[in-house]
Amino acid sequence: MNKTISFEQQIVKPAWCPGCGNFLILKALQQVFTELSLLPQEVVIVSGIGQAAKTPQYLNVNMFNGLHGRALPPATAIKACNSKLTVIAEGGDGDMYGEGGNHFIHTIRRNPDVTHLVHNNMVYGLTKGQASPTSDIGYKTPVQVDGVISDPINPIAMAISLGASFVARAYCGDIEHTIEIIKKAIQHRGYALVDIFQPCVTFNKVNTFQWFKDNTYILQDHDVHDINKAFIRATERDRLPVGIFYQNEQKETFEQRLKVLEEGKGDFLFRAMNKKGLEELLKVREY
Amino acid sequence: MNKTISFEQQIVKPAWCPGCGNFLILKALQQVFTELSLLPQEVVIVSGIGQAAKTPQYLNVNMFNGLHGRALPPATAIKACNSKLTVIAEGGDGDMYGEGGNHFIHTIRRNPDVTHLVHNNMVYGLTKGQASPTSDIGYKTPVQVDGVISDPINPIAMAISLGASFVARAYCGDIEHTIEIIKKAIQHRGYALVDIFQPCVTFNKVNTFQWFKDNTYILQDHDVHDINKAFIRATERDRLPVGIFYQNEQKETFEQRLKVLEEGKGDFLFRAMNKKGLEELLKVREY
Amino acid sequence: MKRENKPQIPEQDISIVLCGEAGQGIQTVEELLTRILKLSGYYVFATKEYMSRVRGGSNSTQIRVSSKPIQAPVARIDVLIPLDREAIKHVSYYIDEHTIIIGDEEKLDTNKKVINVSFLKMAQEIGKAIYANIIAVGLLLGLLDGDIKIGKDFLTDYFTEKNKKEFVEDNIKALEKGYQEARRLIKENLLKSERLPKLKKSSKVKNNLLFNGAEAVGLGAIAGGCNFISSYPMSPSTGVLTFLAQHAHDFDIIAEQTEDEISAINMAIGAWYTGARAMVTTSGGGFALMTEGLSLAGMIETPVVIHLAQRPAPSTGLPTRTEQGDLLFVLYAGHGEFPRIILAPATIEDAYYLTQKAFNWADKFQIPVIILTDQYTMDTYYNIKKLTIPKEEINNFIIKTDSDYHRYNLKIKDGISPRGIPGFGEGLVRVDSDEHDEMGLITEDMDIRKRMVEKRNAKWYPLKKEILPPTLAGAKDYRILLVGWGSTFNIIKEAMERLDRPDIALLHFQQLYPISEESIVFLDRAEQVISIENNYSGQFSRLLEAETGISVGTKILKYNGLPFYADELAREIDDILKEVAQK
Amino acid sequence: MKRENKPQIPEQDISIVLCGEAGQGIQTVEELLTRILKLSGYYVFATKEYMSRVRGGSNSTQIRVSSKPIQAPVARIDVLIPLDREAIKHVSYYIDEHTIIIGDEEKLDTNKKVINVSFLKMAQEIGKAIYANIIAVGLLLGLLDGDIKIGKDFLTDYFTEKNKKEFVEDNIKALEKGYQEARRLIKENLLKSERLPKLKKSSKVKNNLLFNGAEAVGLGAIAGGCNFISSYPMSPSTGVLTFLAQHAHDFDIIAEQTEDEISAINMAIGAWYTGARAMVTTSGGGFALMTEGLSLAGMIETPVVIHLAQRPAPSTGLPTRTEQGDLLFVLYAGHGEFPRIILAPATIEDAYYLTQKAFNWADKFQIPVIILTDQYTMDTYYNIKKLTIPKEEINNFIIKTDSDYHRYNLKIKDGISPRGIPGFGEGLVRVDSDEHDEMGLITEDMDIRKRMVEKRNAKWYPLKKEILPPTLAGAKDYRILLVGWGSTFNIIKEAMERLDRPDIALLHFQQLYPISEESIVFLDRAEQVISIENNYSGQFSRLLEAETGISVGTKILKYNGLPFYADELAREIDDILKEVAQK
Ligand SMILES: Cc1ncc(C[n+]2csc(CCOP(=O)(O)OP(=O)(O)O)c2C)c(N)n1
Ligand SMILES: Cc1ncc(C[n+]2csc(CCOP(=O)(O)OP(=O)(O)O)c2C)c(N)n1
Ligand code: SF4
Ligand code: SF4
Ligand SMILES: [Mg+2]
Ligand SMILES: [Mg+2]
Repeated sequence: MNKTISFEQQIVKPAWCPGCGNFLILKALQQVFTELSLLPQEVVIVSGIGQAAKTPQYLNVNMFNGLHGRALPPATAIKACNSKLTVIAEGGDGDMYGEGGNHFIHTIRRNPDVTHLVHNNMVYGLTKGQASPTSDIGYKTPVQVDGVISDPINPIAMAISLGASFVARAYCGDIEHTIEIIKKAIQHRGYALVDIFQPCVTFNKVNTFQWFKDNTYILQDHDVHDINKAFIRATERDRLPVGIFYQNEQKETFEQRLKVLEEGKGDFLFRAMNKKGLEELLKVREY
Repeated sequence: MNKTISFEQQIVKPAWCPGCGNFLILKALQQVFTELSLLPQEVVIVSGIGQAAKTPQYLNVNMFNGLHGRALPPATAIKACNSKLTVIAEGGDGDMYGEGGNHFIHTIRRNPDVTHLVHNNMVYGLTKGQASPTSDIGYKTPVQVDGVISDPINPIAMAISLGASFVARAYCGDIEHTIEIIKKAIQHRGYALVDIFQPCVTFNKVNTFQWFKDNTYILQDHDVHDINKAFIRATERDRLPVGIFYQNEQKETFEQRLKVLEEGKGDFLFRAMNKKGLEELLKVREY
Repeated sequence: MKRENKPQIPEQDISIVLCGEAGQGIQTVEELLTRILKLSGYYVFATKEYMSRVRGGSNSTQIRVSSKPIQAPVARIDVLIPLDREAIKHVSYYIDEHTIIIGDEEKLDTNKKVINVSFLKMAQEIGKAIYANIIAVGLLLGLLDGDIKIGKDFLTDYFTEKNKKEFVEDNIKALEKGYQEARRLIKENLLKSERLPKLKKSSKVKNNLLFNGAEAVGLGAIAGGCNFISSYPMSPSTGVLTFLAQHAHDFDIIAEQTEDEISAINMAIGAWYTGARAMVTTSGGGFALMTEGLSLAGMIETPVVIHLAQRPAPSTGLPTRTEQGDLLFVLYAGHGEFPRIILAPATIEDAYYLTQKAFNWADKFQIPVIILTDQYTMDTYYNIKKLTIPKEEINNFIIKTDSDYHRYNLKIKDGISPRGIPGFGEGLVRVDSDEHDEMGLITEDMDIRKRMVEKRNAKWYPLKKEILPPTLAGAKDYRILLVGWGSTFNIIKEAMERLDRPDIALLHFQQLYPISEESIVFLDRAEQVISIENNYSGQFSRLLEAETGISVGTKILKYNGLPFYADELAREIDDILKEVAQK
Repeated sequence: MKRENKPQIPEQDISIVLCGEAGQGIQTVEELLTRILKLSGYYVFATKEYMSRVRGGSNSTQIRVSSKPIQAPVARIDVLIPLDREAIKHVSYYIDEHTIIIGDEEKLDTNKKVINVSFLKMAQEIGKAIYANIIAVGLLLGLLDGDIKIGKDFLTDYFTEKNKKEFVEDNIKALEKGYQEARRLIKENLLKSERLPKLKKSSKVKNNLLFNGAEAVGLGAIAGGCNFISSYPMSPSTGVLTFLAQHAHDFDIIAEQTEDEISAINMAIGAWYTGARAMVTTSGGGFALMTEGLSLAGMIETPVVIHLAQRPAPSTGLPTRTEQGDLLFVLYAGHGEFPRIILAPATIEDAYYLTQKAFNWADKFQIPVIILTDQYTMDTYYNIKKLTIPKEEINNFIIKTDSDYHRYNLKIKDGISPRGIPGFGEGLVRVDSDEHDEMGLITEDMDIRKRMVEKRNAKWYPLKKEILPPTLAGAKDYRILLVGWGSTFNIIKEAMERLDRPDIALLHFQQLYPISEESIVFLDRAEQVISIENNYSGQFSRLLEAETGISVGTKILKYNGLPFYADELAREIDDILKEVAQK
């Protein structure tokens, strides 16, 4: 292990509110990277915009801090172009399930070897407290004055319904468990969703640390390879299971399925231009 | 019944290929409208762009033929503003599950009283034969030269995972059954998905009329109110069930949940401006 | 911009700056103080700058108090209340030898002279640390000779509804305590400064209104008959969504937060299709996602109102800062060619009236109307006079259709075919994003295509007849003409007044497109044109040059994310004029 | 445009039009005929217009055959092959007394004179109805004195791989039969016309290349080192995606069809971030959805290449038609201010070379480069000479980073900080859509903000040094200057040549932004400037006027969805010149 490598970016301090759950996720990530003996230069975190999406700013790794809702497409492309990189897409519930909902669906379909970390605080933090796609019915905010009237999305059930190859939920208050889950997600070869419950201490006065503690439990005695059972567990609402719901280690990744990347031809990015081929292609057009 | 009302638009002829499954859906819709005794002026079909999305052009009803992938948001708004209208959103599999995937998720969350008809031909028809989000792995096209490498979306399972209040599949080759399902979908109060298998005789040489005949069967002995069972049925892949997978008649609609529309205040569109209220609102700003 | 501190003319107002972390309650101090001061008979102005974070960081509010109308920020602090250790550093650029700093000496880390007031200790004496802010309000009230009685009444009203009696009483005590502390400082002669003018109160001011640009746009929307808003939160535009959501019940407004901006604009267009009056509010990045929808509105000739509050870009940029960088984008946004109107409120009053007008014009011409504001507008307020409520009922220009209704009737000369809505009348209302015939059905007839292009663009003519002329302020007989647009009006105006020259005027644009033809006459009369914009490339100058053929000599551009400051701008203009004079 | 049929000069080519339903095989006839004719020693030109449908409707292809280079469509038909009942009606505008119509008399419903050839019956005699198309190829080959031997060889090659021997032989028979039929018609003197010049063959032509604009852009991308394309299908731009997908294996290209255009542009930017060379291909509506991503590229200074094939808008418009209506949108698209380059290929060769250049410039300047084509370009081809393969290896300007790598190094004067990629070297590569410091981390420091704005925009200077000058064709000593851009080059050029005047020239732009300063010199020398654009509002003229300050006198605009026709355009220019002369 490269115990000496620090993943902490020590130049600027996190701009989060004191006590925010994001600090725990940040810490968990540093731990995960160290435990997995990753090199900072070989990790890329792609993020959107939001409080959660600031996380890579505070880590000593490569960062692609792109557009709100749009972390997954660049993450997919980055992994496809350079499969030696460990690629993580990270952002908030609004980012990933609201603005970015379409990429969520289609990235699952592609199954790139990308770890998808969603800080689910059930609220829009950075824009100051509007409802998010995971806010519960009745949740009041300055915009949802009568309380939320749309059903919350269940990202776990949805990912399972799309056949995602790794679907998990964590609660950052249990940092050890969170570390374990994220580690497994990164180790999983293929798309891996970790929906991380993250209390927003400023805006979400309902889903607090205490609430998550009371309303979550660790999934046990569960067959992660049975998709139907996974779905049933995912729809539990009384208390919310955290852990791995579903995993399919057999599913080929996007990179594996991309014939162009096939082994033997060498590093994709450093392949020389096929001038001969181009010449032939032009030649053909004489006929 | 207004048997005399014709829902056929008789000025321009459908621009579809002879033998296309869309003709059957068009016919089914005319029949449904007649059977439900609807008035042309009170039906609005909102569509995107694509072969499927041309359907409202050939019907004698109001039409909002908007953007590719974007039928659901205007449909939601139209129903909210004028709940006397029967509102249908219609388009293809690319339209609704590709470009429009995000609205698919969030419209289900809202549950407006809108019927959502998706002509699922597992291909992009209008743009000449590229893969769609429902094309099977291995399906070859001029763009997917090595065959499709992304898993097809299962819209039924996905809608169920999001708690859609009515989820059904039909096969237009069985026009009577299709009529029955669409009728029930329109009658359902709330969001109703009907994913309609529609052979594209020009570009999809795999999923033909015969293929659908061989690979579908009518769902029977199924409890439409059990969401977990519905999910399990939805994941069947050997032969694909057609029929209603899931229905929840209890779920309140977007319009019902919108406090502003509350009864007693009269027709939303014709409410007079609250000038007194505005005056007061300005007055308050003196303090 | 460069730094120089000699005021050209003696200042006639007091500039107070509060600075501290997000979450320390600066907003409350600002709100209470400005309102009580106004009710006391002063003209007030307030604006703020803040970081894109919820807690911590350094944020500041500038409040100017005067006996005369005052509507712009300055790069000068007369009284500074630093609330945390970072505060003095954060605003140090604006501090000079005349700045009076009042604060908890212990908690500040500075070599500057600080008049020590132990807000926290005093608050704890009353009961709780949170009263410190109210003590600050009291102190400033005392310092400015505000009306303590009005202050107490206001506080009572302000807190009573949601709080216990005891809490209200403690707050009153805190106010009183701060007020007394100010008296003490004055008595002990600790507050003397060359730059604290004596202010006069006026009873005229009492009924003035006080609200910021976000509220003004919201109120204007209500006055314009808005009954539908679909939007996705995005700083600095979210205030308008929040405002309308808050008043949804009273004004029958459907306020929907959408999954993304694409949904927002498409919903709004759908709502207009039924006859509702819908708007979206967004910022540059969100607008980018709406451009396809904008083009849809252009094609199907459905009205739509878009409020775009600009912030520094490209991309995410500086989410909570100000800029005027999206003008040319907005002007040409959307593929294809179709008419649009772009309005940029110059004042709070404008934000109200122009938003109202936006709805009426959108409906009248069946086109998109864009209201271009910015963070500065959203977060700024000052005394304004009474606003009028629309007298007539909304005219939505909607007809009851008959059975052979043709949505895109080509016989109408000005391109504006009567608009029907579904379910109202016997006709069918077909709208189509494809090129369409008069009925709204898809067509590939090249002749119809040509006529439809001409029909859509024919609307330019009637709408050009109603263009708002630019506002001319200053000398009628000018030699030097300043040119500005949108939110900079009051700032440029004050800067100009500070120069106190008989040969200078300001030509300010509230309608950016189409541009009034009168502009040429105004520009032609000037010997020197200086344009002033909050962006890098002088977008409006470029537009103006293109439209009028008259070249803008000098540009003063600011693009660091902050608004112009009247005093600093005055110096900058002065420098330019001096340079020219020397040549 | 108005109709007049007197040709100014005797025509030197033969214009053949095939018209019928989608699915009838017009494409095959076009492809085979043009290639065989070229191999026979002719210059050919082909373009098509078609409806947005898969079967049915009325589509047509125009093929011009000549002894001299020919590269533009005309509004004239010398030989018409109507394949269905609608065909004659569909192209009737272009038919005149000299048009020879050859077809199955029975199946046509017209009062025009038709030379009866029973394609279907003849085909059935051979074996199958589908041979009718090949009979038509044979007929036209015979009519034009094409080389039947070459035709047979070509057909053999063409069909052999995928078909049975018998089928190939039947096709050869059909070709022969058509050819003989033509001989018969000629012999029987049925084909006499005032307007069928005798064409000469040339062996020089044999090695010319024949491919359309879509292929040219695709080939150019390969030559530019493109190894990643992410796009969403959209007419008329899909051809480029298809082309690159087809050749993905040979050229190591990842070709991904995305869920939407937003994903497409964000993937492409992600790919560039790793060091790949990515592009997207789209049309106006898809580009609208990409504008937020465009602004992202501007902010993070990641190169990106965007191909936009224009079609008539607004909104869905006419998906399979042509227009030049998105120029100003593209120029200002994206919120905020950042540099970009806009290229518009004037010829097939240009489409190849400029696409290649787009990749190199994008990488060199770390900016978005947009290639603006249109449906006409995509679907048009004509003989072109050999193209060169890039000699040097791709220079991607990527550095190996060291441990204190700063992505946005401000010390670099021209704004172009060396670009590192993740995993290559010791450094970390941080890119940020927020305003950022040199390391790429979020900042709200106003001074850094200002410097970063200046850094990004500083790139305008180096890239302006490389601007492509416009092309001047025609008289050096012109009095009248035609101005065009992009796809209209050859059309305007032929129109100009038809006028046969010593005082006229064409100034044509392939780089639309930034515009070469030389333009001013060219424009200044003209007495009269006539601009010609395929849009309603004269977008390029407006840009040119704004940039040069020189006003464009007259505009010839076409916006019915069709390209200009050289002969028609010549008449129109002539009319304008006559009008001026009369005044
Ligand atoms: C296109 C676009 N729309 C809106 C925004 C404004 N915005 C920034 S973050 C955010 C939502 C934040 O919520 P979430 O993703 O849940 O992250 P959190 O702050 O809660 O961690 C929004 C709406 C944006 N940056 N870009
Ligand atoms: C923003 C945008 N992108 C792309 C297109 C081009 N386009 C039109 S229809 C279509 C897909 C059609 O497929 P589908 O929705 O499955 O309908 P089908 O034709 O198969 O019925 C596409 C990509 C468009 N009109 N708008
Ligand atoms: S607003 Fe909420 S999510 Fe954001 S930093 Fe504060 S506590 Fe965390
Ligand atoms: S292409 Fe396919 S979907 Fe489209 S009309 Fe033809 S058969 Fe139907
Ligand atoms: Mg959140
Ligand atoms: Mg389809």
